[in-house]
Amino acid sequence: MELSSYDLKNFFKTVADMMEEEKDYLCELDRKIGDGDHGVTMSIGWQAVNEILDADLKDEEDCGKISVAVGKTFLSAVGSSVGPLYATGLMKGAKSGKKKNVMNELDLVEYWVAFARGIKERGQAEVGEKTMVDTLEPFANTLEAKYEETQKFFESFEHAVRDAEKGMKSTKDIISKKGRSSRLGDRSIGAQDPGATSAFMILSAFQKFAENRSTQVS
Amino acid sequence: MELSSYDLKNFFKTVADMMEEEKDYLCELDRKIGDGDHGVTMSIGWQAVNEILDADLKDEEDCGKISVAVGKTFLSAVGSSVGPLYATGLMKGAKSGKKKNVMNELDLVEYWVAFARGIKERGQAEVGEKTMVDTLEPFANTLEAKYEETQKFFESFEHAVRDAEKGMKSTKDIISKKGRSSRLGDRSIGAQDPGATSAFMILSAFQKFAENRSTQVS
Amino acid sequence: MKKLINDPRRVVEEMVEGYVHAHPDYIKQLPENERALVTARDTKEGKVGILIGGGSGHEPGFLGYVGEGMADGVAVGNIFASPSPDPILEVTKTIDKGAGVAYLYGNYAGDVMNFGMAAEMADLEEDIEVGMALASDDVASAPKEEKEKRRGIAGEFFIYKAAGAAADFGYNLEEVIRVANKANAQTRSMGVGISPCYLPQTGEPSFEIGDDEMEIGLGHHGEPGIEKGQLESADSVAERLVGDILNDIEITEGDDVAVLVNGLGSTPRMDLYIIYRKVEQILKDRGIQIYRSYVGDYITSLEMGGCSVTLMKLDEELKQTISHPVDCPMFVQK
Amino acid sequence: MKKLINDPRRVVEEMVEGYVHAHPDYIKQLPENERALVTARDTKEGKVGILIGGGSGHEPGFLGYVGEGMADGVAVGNIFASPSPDPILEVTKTIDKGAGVAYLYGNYAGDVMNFGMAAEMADLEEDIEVGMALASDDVASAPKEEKEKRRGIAGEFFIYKAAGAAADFGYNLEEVIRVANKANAQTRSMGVGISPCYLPQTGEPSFEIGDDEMEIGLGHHGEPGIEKGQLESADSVAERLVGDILNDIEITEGDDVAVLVNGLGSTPRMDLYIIYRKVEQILKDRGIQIYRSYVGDYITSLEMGGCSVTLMKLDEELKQTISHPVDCPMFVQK
Ligand SMILES: Nc1ncnc2c1ncn2[C@@H]1O[C@H](COP(=O)(O)OP(=O)(O)O)[C@@H](O)[C@H]1O
Ligand SMILES: Nc1ncnc2c1ncn2[C@@H]1O[C@H](COP(=O)(O)OP(=O)(O)O)[C@@H](O)[C@H]1O
Ligand SMILES: [Mg+2]
Ligand SMILES: [Mg+2]
Ligand SMILES: [Mg+2]
Ligand SMILES: [Mg+2]
Repeated sequence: MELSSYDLKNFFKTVADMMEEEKDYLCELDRKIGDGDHGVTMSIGWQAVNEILDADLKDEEDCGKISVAVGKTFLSAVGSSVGPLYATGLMKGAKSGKKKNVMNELDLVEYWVAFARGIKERGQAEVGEKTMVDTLEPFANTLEAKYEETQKFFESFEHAVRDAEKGMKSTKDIISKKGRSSRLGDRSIGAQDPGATSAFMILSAFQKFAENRSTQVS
Repeated sequence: MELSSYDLKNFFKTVADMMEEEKDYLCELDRKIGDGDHGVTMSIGWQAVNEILDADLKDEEDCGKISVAVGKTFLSAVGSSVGPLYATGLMKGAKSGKKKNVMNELDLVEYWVAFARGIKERGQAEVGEKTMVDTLEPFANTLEAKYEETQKFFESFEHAVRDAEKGMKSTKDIISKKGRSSRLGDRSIGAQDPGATSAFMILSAFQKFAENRSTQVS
Repeated sequence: MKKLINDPRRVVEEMVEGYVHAHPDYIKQLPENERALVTARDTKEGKVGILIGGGSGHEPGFLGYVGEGMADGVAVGNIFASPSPDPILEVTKTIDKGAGVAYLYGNYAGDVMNFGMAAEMADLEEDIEVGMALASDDVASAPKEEKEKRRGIAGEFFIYKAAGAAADFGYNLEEVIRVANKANAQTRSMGVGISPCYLPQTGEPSFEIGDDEMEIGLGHHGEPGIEKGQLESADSVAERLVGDILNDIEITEGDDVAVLVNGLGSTPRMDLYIIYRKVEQILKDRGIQIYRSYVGDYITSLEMGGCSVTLMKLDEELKQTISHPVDCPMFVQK
Repeated sequence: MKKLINDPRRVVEEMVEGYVHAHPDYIKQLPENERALVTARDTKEGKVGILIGGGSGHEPGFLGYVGEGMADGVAVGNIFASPSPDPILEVTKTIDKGAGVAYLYGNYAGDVMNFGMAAEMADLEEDIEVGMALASDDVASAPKEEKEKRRGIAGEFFIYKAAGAAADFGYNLEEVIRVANKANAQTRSMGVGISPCYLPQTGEPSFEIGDDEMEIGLGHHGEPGIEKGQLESADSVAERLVGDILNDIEITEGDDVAVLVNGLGSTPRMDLYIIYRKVEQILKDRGIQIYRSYVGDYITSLEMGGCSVTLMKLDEELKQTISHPVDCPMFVQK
């Protein structure tokens, strides 16, 4: 499995489309424990990304540069909590795509592990604090370990996304310790964290995108 | 039929009680074409009157002084449009009760005619402009004429109140020319004027009060 | 209806009490009448006294505008009801510094009668000269030919500003009234309501309105307007309001205006500035110059939703009054 | 949801456009970034620059507080979302007069990350010294022992006021940050919500609340509070809010405080002054002296209903900062 710069841009466009569809749901999650804007923020950010993909990045073929530009664009457009978080992820990931028109499976594993770890570092959150890190950390750990063990990209990614999903769902039952919802105490129990949800959506969208990509190719 | 200063105070107390009961209805009328406060204003004013009847006026026996004090109290408590209007009515009426512990039928006719005419003069409104004058002017004209003709107090008052009611109801079908509702143009049609209504209530309350009074006595 | 109040019958008393305690170096209550408030600062002998007033529920109007550069005293009425002559007379007696007192108030039947009675009493009982100027800026409330029948809404703010400055300039009573009347003659407002207010004592909405409707030209006591329409975009609303004003008064290229975009109580500043944005565009397109703008809650109707736009056409004298500094508890201008 | 807006996605742009056009002698937009606004007045060389910012929807917070005596510039975020580092950095570059820039903002995850990134960039790329002071005044948002975890609400106003004055006094960056941190350490707020606000883009209420309920301790973005309760009288609400504050910080007989009763957007001034009345009574009963009071909409949440009470315990230095004059488009103090 390989991913060209063209594919990468298409993947980001898929995310932009998906966020338009999911924005109401993400806002609804955020209303329960936050300020109700997570879907709006994701939509604003990914629409800005969508525009730059068609404009400045139209002829860009460096996967690293693309990911950096996507991150910066997202950040500029939204600020918010998720601006720095996702932007850091995208910019850290970019390293494994630097000066590459095509990313191979190892590059992609490195990309997503760096993405997840970059976010964690930026937000300084630990697993169990009811944030997107609950999705991202198990995802990165599984992806890294499985791929090292099996060298099978799709299988590893599938496992990792499954653990991401578990992590996302676990946020329902825990008390928030970070971000807006951390002031809620017990009242945050029962609500799934919006950021953990959008992070899962992105990862699972990549899984589907990559699978599709490889079926088309083969 | 005679009315003592004690009766006069009791009558004012009857009005105060009545306004508490009718206040929601009067507000509802005023919401349609005005600012929705007529019942509140009447209630505030008559409650203030109620208090002064039990306090400063407790031992007052001069019907004129009582009516002046009631008017001034009402005015001080409410301001508004109806403060000057009803206060002027009560103060003009007071003349026929001046230095009297008891008012006879002629005094009472004069009282109510002066009440109605005083209000008209203060507000500078004509019949047909959708104000309390639509109630008060036909009332005063009939009371004066009938009493002069028949010298029968109750019959005259009854006739006058009947014409007051007609006047009040006529405000439904006309365009307002005075007060807040005058800005409504055609949209004021169909709504009965709140001031015309409260004025009718006062007059008709007096009719009932006087009739009761005379049955008790006889 | 949801409010942060205690006894609905005591809201005005408690508000006034809170107000005078919050700003003791600005305002004080007269011992003779708790609805009579005057500035706590010294006012010059020989300055014309400026007296404003009206019903409560319009805060910052009217009690918020007592202070240097605007009014010397205010008579406070019940909610949406003119004050009675008593507090007006008490304020008059206190703020008269030998040059007479100017009464500034909106053109409402109740205010006309109560201020009128107070003026008679001031003349007869106290021998104080009183001048009166009524605000009648609401374009929606009567046809052009009958401007004197119109009611006063947010434009009252400009009239206080103009007359307050004139008094500070040392004008005599006649001149202060002339300036106030000129300000009124040059001022037009047009409002729109999108949600009602609630009288504390009835708990009922002041008017009925559908989820997608707006009431054009409504009064600032919730009196019905001239027309119910589909709720439109801020730009369309601004066009409608400014359009009605410019149809009513000739303001053309090169003219100077002061602009007030006034919130009725629950309209966010965000929305008011979005309205302002379009107002400015319209005026700019016509070559009309904006001398100074005010955007915010200046004269409200409790928690009513909506706004009004006011334009005052300025000559040199009115420009001076607009630029004059003010120091009131609810409005300060340097 | 009913609003006077155009395209919900463009409310911030249009508000900012309206705002800078309304007050051209106060504020200007930087050509590099439309979300970067700075004072239109000259600022002294060598004065510490004061930079504030945060999400939109809190007007007059934050853009309303740019002007003499308060902030030199503001970075404007999306609704209820921290600004990104770009406008923060642009403002920093413009307002640095060689003495560094103080960033003042509320303690929210998003603001901490974005302002933090901007500060790094200012240091690395521009060699501008940046100091930071976070507002964490909301008693409801974390236990006493974890004050540093608390979020900033209306008390931010006092922190801007204190730091803005300190910068004017000629303090250096370290001293300005010290004063801002002291102001924050001495400030406590407690809020109550009675009706939600609506994000323009979703049209949904920010929280659910029954007709007879209030949300105690809610955040000023509609984040749930610590407790839902029966809606009570203004006096009880004031007692609860002040009680929680006085349980959290020792303010006793003879102490001086500044008081802010802040409306969240749709609460009439009438109600705020009724709340103030009780706040003043409680403080007076305890012998606490009120140095100055502010009552009105200072930091809002769009059209949310409710209010907060803030107390800042004053020493001589903070008193001086409170008394310092201010001239901003949405707040003027003489
Ligand atoms: N310090 C943090 N580390 C990791 N994730 C965080 C942190 N703070 C917040 N988040 C994530 O951000 C999400 C909220 O995003 P969003 O609603 O867009 O921002 P905001 O809270 O500024 O409104 C939360 O659900 C959480 O997953
Ligand atoms: N000039 C006037 N002459 C006679 N009656 C008037 C006049 N102006 C108003 N009214 C009466 O006052 C009534 C309204 O009273 P109210 O609601 O208490 O006062 P406001 O209009 O000041 O709120 C109207 O229904 C009308 O009957
Ligand atoms: Mg959020
Ligand atoms: Mg009325
Ligand atoms: Mg009224
Ligand atoms: Mg947010």
